[in-house]
Amino acid sequence: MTDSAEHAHTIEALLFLSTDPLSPRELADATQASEEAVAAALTQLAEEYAPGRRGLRLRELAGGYTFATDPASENAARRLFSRPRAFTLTPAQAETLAIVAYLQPISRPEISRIRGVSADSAATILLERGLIEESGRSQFGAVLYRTGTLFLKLFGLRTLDDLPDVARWDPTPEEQAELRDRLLRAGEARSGGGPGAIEE
Amino acid sequence: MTDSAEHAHTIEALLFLSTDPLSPRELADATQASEEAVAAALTQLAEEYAPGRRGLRLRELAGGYTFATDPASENAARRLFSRPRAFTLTPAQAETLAIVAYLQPISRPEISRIRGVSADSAATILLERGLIEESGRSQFGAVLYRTGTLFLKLFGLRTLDDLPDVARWDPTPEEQAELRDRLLRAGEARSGGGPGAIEE
Amino acid sequence: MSIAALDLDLDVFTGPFDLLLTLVLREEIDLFELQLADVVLAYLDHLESSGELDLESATEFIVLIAALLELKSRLLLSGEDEELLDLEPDEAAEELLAKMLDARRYRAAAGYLRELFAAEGGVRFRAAPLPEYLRRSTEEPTDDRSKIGQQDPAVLGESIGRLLHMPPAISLRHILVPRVSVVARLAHLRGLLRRGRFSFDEAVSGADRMTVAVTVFALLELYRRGEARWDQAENFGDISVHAVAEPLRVAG
Repeated sequence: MTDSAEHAHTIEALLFLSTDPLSPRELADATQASEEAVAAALTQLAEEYAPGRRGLRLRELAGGYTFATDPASENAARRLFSRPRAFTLTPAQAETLAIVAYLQPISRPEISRIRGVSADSAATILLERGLIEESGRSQFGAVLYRTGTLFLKLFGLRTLDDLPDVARWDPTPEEQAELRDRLLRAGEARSGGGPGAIEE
Repeated sequence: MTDSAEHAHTIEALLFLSTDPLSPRELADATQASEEAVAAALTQLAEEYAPGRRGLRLRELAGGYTFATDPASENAARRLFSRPRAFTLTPAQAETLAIVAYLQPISRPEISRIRGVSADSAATILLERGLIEESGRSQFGAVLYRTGTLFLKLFGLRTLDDLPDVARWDPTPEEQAELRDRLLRAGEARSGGGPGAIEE
Repeated sequence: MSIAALDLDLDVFTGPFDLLLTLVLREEIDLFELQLADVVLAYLDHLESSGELDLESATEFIVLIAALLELKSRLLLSGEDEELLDLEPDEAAEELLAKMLDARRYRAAAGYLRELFAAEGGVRFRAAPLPEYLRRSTEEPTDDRSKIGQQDPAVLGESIGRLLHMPPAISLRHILVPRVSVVARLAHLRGLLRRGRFSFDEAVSGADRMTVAVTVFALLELYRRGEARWDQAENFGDISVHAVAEPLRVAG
């Protein structure tokens, strides 16, 4: 067996043992090898564990590498462990998570302000599930939140930079202009409204 | 890909996920296949994961099958996992540890009241790391916590009397009330627990 | 009885009215889930069982329930802010537009995240404890301090100092102190009634919304006591109020 094959085997074992994704730097330190050697071993493993070739896949997630199951085994896993792989995400939780993901670190009052409704119960559930975590306090003493490794892992992201620019969901300038017009008309109507609006 | 290859992949995925060895019976139930099919898949996997061929081995243990790492990776694993990591306290952990250090013995509910948010996950991690430990129960039956020897060593303190004087960081040093009472009041104001925070 | 002690038994809350108010202001109770009509009904029940109308506490109740209604309607109108009311219409529109864009942006981002999450459906990770030989406390003290990362005790003092900071208090002053009472508005209406007839618009000209609301209540009280009746020619039209003693002709 060649040294490089042995090196790849060691990395395979480390990835199997670790719950968190391992970065090339950590793998290089642990195997006392160069990052180039680690990169070569990872390339080899990626090929061996390419989709469809085994029951596992090598994934690059949350700033490192990790093994994950092929989704084809999900039904069997569900029968064996008699529970779904993960939770469901309600729209309120998804919205709160999106705000934290894009604007972190951010406090609950700020999240509520953006949503227009309280984000407390959604934030509490996201915290319990480990999708968001505390990240210090604001100058007013409010706890700030950020997303953690689990978020990147479960959403298949390598880093937060993999998230698309939020601006991509903005309406077109024409739509914005129309929206502005409508708001302006509503505002004028309101400032002209008097107590006559009170019904008996 | 043949059905039997797919079946072997699913079994590979289940063995990867399971913490405990899985019996052929369990694998047959989960994959809705005959025990013969499972035996064939296990034979195939045993060959693919024969000693020296990968970083993992398929092992038969306690009437079941499980993956284990190749002993050749042991040194690297030790370097990765047993290496004393330069551990850093998260802000939530630092707050929780500080509260225990200054107010010990103290219960979790009280820590949460001071923080204004739950201290459960931080307290659990501090316990796991041995920085805090249980110290009897309060009159209401809640577990009390105190710091231990490891805490003193890590922070370079001979006794708890060596803890720095809080006065240096105290925003209102002129206040005479006890530290515990003042912390509880500020915490309740932060979380909205008591009427003290409401001006009328 | 002070209105603060009014006992409520609602779907989302059981307890005194003042506690409900506090919890709503602190967003511990979602105003969306609170049926304000139920609160009003509870108050009316209370009035009925006590058999008397204490005008002071009635004033207090109206002011508070009006404040809650205003708060709720603002929430329903996609998070309009108090400051918006003081802005020029175009400024207010800009501000509102910015808020709507923000909310819309993150709603769309949420949809994207849910898609990502669904696409990762069926992917599982291994989460097993480390084998025995690797399970050794990673923070065991060794002689080499640099290895375990000596901690600075100042971190602890700073944390306590931060926790001693009192957050800015929530002020309820603007709603707990009624600027206008039913008694005062009753006196005002009775003064106008001496003329025999007056217009409601006139009675509340220049008044703020709270005063208008309390005046409506005072008017209802005059009606209940049989001192006044009113008519309104058309929806949203002016309300004409007249003393009952006067021979009346009801239009519409």
